[in-house]
Amino acid sequence: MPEATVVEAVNQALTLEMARDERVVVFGEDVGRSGGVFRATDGLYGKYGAGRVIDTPLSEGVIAGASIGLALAGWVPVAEIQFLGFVHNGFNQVVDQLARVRYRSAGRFSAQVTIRAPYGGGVRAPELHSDGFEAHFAHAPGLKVVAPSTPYDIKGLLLASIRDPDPVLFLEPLRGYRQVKGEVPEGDYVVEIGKARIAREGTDVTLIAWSGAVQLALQAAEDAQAQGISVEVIDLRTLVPLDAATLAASVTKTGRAVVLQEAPLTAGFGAEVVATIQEEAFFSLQAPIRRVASPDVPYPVQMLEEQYLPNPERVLEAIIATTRE
Amino acid sequence: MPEATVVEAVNQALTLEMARDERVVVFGEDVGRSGGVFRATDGLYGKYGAGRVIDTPLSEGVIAGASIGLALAGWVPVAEIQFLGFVHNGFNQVVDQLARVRYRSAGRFSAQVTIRAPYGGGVRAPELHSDGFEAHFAHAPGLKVVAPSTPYDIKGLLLASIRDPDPVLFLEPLRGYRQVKGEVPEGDYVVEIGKARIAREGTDVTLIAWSGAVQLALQAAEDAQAQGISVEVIDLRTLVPLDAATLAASVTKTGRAVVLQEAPLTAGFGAEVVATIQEEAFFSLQAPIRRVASPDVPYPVQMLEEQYLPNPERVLEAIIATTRE
Amino acid sequence: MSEAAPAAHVNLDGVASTPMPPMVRYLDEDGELLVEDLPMSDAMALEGYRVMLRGRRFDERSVSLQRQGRMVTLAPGIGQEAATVGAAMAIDAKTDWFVPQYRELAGQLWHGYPLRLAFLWHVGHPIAFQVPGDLKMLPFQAAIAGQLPQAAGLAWGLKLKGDPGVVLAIFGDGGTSQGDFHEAANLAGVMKAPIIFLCQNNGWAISTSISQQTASETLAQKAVAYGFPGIQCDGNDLFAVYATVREAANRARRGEGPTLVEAITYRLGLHTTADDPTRYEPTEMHDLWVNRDPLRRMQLHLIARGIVDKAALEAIEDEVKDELRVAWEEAQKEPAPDPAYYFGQVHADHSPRLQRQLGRFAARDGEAKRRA
Amino acid sequence: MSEAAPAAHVNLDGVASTPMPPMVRYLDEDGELLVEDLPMSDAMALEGYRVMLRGRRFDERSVSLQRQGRMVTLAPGIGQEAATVGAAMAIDAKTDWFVPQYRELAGQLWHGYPLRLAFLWHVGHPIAFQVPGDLKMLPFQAAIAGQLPQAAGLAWGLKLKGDPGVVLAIFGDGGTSQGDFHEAANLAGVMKAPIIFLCQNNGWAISTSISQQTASETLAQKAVAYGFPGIQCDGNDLFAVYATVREAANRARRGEGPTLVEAITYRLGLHTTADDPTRYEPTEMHDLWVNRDPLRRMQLHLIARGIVDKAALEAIEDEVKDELRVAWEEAQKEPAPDPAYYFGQVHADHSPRLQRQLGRFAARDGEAKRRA
Ligand SMILES: Cc1ncc(C[n+]2csc(CCOP(=O)(O)OP(=O)(O)O)c2C)c(N)n1
Ligand SMILES: Cc1ncc(C[n+]2csc(CCOP(=O)(O)OP(=O)(O)O)c2C)c(N)n1
Ligand SMILES: [Mg+2]
Ligand SMILES: [Mg+2]
Repeated sequence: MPEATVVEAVNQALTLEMARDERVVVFGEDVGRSGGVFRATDGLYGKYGAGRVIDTPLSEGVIAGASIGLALAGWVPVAEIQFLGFVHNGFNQVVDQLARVRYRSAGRFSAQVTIRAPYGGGVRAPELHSDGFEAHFAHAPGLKVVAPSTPYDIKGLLLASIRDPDPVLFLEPLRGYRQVKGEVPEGDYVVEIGKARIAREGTDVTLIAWSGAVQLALQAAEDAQAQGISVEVIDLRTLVPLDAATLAASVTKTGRAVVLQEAPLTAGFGAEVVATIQEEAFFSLQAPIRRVASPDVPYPVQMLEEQYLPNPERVLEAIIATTRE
Repeated sequence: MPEATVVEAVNQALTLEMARDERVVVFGEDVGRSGGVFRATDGLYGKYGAGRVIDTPLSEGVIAGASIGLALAGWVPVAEIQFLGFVHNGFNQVVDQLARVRYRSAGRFSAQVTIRAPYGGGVRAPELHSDGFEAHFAHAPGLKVVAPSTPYDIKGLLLASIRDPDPVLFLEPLRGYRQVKGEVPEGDYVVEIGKARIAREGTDVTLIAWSGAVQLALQAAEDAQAQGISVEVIDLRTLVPLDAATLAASVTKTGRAVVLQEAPLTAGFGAEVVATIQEEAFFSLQAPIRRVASPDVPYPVQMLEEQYLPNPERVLEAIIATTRE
Repeated sequence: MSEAAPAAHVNLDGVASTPMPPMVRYLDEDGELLVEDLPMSDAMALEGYRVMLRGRRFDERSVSLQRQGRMVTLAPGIGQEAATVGAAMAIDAKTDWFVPQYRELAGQLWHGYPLRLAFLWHVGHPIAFQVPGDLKMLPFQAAIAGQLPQAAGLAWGLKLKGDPGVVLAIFGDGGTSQGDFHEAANLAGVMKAPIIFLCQNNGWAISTSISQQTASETLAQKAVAYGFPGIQCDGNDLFAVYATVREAANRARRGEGPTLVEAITYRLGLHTTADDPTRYEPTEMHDLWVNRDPLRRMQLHLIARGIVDKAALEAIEDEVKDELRVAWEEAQKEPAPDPAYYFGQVHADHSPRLQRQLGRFAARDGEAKRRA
Repeated sequence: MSEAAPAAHVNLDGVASTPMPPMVRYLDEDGELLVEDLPMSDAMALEGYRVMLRGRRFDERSVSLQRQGRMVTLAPGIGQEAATVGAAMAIDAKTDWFVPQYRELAGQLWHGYPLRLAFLWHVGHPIAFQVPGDLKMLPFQAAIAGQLPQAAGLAWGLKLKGDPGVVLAIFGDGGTSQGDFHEAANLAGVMKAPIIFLCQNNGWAISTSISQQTASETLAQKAVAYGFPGIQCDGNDLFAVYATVREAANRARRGEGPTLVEAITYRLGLHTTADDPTRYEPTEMHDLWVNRDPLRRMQLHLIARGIVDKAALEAIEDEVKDELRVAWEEAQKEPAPDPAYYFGQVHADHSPRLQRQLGRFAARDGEAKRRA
């Protein structure tokens, strides 16, 4: 199978779906002629033209909001937000409008909309470009939140997201954009939304991560193995709806869990993962579920990134600690 | 001691602090001559004049954003957002700007700002007016989130919030605005931010709630007592920073916990409470911590409110279930 | 860089404003024609009047039912019927979309929204938001200006499709202060989207007066910021609103892009039934506008021109009263909403967690089928 | 309701635009004076030139260091030095505030921001955001237009205090599309806040051209929406920018409220060091603007007027080179940031949880003291 990076996988999915479904329109800041600041939409403008690959004014609110109207008009909008943090500028449009089209209209209307946004730290981006805000969108009923880590899943889940009849926030790991490579089938395939993936099997501790942090989790699992601890790594792939069954099955087996989250600790999505696991598998748990996260401070500028983000040592520490309890 | 409703307690705190500290300015939509749609600022315009009690244009973004500038100019801004849900229109200004003034400037600047917002369901308000969005703000480092339930705490914590050198989102329970009465000292006093309150002592189950849901929790505790279950009710009062010590002490004693949250379940603030409790008191826990919340759908229009919101029966059910595990 | 001005000193005189076309008016305050040619037939004028009346009486009825505790907090459109009905009349319900805020019911009735559902809206029934059939209308919008980005997107989408439809998006004076208004208007300008931004300037955003809302001399001139025309019309003059919006719709259909129409009107009633205007509204101001009541103006006009007589007006009153009675009766027959059904509308498919949550509500027999 | 227009039909001609004052210019492209009287002394002009050069050479140096992997992604202001320095010169650093976006470094240098910190900004050191001493300047702002609501609030707050200060808030053409711009400008208009909204129209928002950004003919005319004046000036002409902003500052100080100044300029360099303009920028356009380089124009002017000769210009180059060398050396001496200190700046007081989290980072001796 041919290999691709994450951003190439995104590009493949978009290219394929625009060919397959003429209703798909791609728009956002700088997605057109320039192909997006990360080149995720590279080549689309040339292939599908200015009518379907459209640069918008610099306004996340109207990108999100207009996507609803485009959907109502019969299009299948795939909007790019340049960096997830900037969706905050259109938070009301995403949470109070886009996510509620079907619900507000009691089913009369729906919004088959995908909002793609790269996010996450570790790439020495300026302030506000790296923040891990997924939790804000996980608490927005009506919105699905997909956050895969591998090129394979990126392509398959992006295709599934675009075809999903309801709005999906599709999070792409900035850190993996050009670094993470993997096998990606050339043709059409979908990965089901709402299903986690066992990224590595193990028996002693379940380690849960998503998006850019999965690589880190695998690294930590490797380190733990060297110390004789067998770690099962779960790549959530979808945050909402959360695959509670896979979590429960794994923790029932291991009895221990560590949740890894890049975002600041408090009220991050990791809390939901913890709450769900202890609801579903409490009597298997032999130790408190630990969270490894960034401290409760905003994402710092570049020189402090490394200290800020969870690192393999901290994850390993938590893994070891949980096995000692 | 004289009695007051929640909204009267708010008004007392504002009146008192405007007299005590000439730097305090109150502004927002309709807070001036009309005294606010809930009359929380009633009388202030007459007492302190158009220079310190100011109607703004209809824009939550600039209300939140301008509060930073006012603080930099030496004022102590107390902004009113008419309903919490509408802060989403200025979410970027709250989360990415207001919350980060001190951090971004590495301590050079700070924003002694209070944003007051009524919120929560059960008052038959139109769509979007009742949503419980506290979790979005709990995951915004730099911001404190205060959500008291009683008139006494409202006044004492509002005074503490206005005097806090950093931004505070001060949530007022819509449901309790005119219904919940309680003793409120006339003069100046503060309640410390970051400290939960044991609203009712008990030995079998710890029931955690905040804001408008505390009344419901007390009701359920009463019902449980009738069934021979002794419930300790914790009123969080502050969500961020969370009083983990009080939670841990109670659960260490009871061994069981139920978290009550008005918002939809997934990724609500209840998840953080669960995660924290199991981190702090895992080995005392005899059963999974249960969450009682609204379903994962947006707040409905009025005729469905009752079915949507947690009710005493559901809380009681959870209490009973947890004691049986 | 514009090459026009080779050199100049700073001159800021008079550039805070902009020359505007005169406000469009056809009728004076007593319904006298100010211009010769009318923009619509007498039959249409009469029909417009009827729908204005329907809106007025509906609002009055609703406020009274609300006072009896039988309705939720509601926002009557009393005094603004010419603005919303005139606008609705100027578009084509078969091709064009009506995107409301929450104070446009009279216009929505013209566009095809049924009275029965309007009553159900005010009792807080979710079915009112399920715009019926294939009526081209979005649901009521509680968030000020929240509907505008989607309206702009819809218009843009229609244009991209080659669809002949245009979008009529309505909002209030307060709405112009929101970023959503700005971003939507700017996008629509860039995309030359077929949309009419109709701002009902009713003088107030709750208690906030227009001069506290913006320093802009008119709201219409805000269009200058987006490169499309803005124009004021007398919002209490059915003909003026109709003519203005029709011209805007024609422009849109010709591919000339958006227009901002500022309809100058006044909220004669309460902001909502929870409001107390005596706290902020000068009585003289209220009285002034009572005299400009669009319904009265239209009555005087129709009578003066001999289109109806008093008896005919009475008959229309009776017919409207009857319609309202029937609609309210029908509305009351609507079963209480089934939570399993309505909560289930959050997604097309239900995750296991959602299924479990909805399991609490035993789905009522037939509800799903009835609604589908 | 305006009483002026008793009756009118719909006339939408020409109302999408507005008559604007001519663009302010003093110098032609080769530095020739187009008007007689200069707005500043020769000494000041020379000093302005020096700071423009400092900004230019700093940016060039930074791009080169970035290419060597020694700096983070950065956004040079090459080509825009007249706009930012001219504006900074027109306000008073003792009383007035400078609120930047991220492409105004040259102007910030004039206002008092040290070169050493500028270098530290580009190596990603948080100390660069700790605006030093009591310099009246906000930190760099990564969110487009995010600084504008706070700038408006600051100006409003100064006015409420009776403080003589005015606020210079800078942003780009792309920034005009954000709701934050709209809401801030509208508030400032209503409050008659002493603020200058300086929009650097540099033709591009990354790859998005101005015609894709807005259908508005000029950005200056957007001020019409807020009831205050807007004016264009040649942003590559130090005198023009200075004179325009000075007049705006005078208005502000006189209590006449905000002004929107559109400085027409051009980004001669990259959007950021991660950008590849060849993907979107027509070469002719670039070449056109190379000829309008504000630095070259100023050099030609200074020489033509006999204020400096070539040798003097060389000397200034050398001085600036030296300053840069010293500043970069000093910057490199800055110790790596202490996480315990900088993370701790999130709140004045630390909750037990935060304390525990920060406990991971052993506080470095003296860091807190040194920075306090
Ligand atoms: C975004 C948002 N902020 C605040 C409110 C609360 N609110 C409801 S109506 C209203 C005033 C609206 O004024 P305007 O736009 O002029 O419309 P009108 O009510 O006069 O028709 C306000 C502030 C809201 N619904 N939405
Ligand atoms: C709110 C927001 N959205 C998107 C971005 C990503 N971004 C960074 S710079 C830029 C273009 C800005 O253009 P302009 O305002 O004209 O300023 P310039 O870079 O030309 O100086 C964009 C889209 C951002 N920083 N902030
Ligand atoms: Mg209004
Ligand atoms: Mg630009």
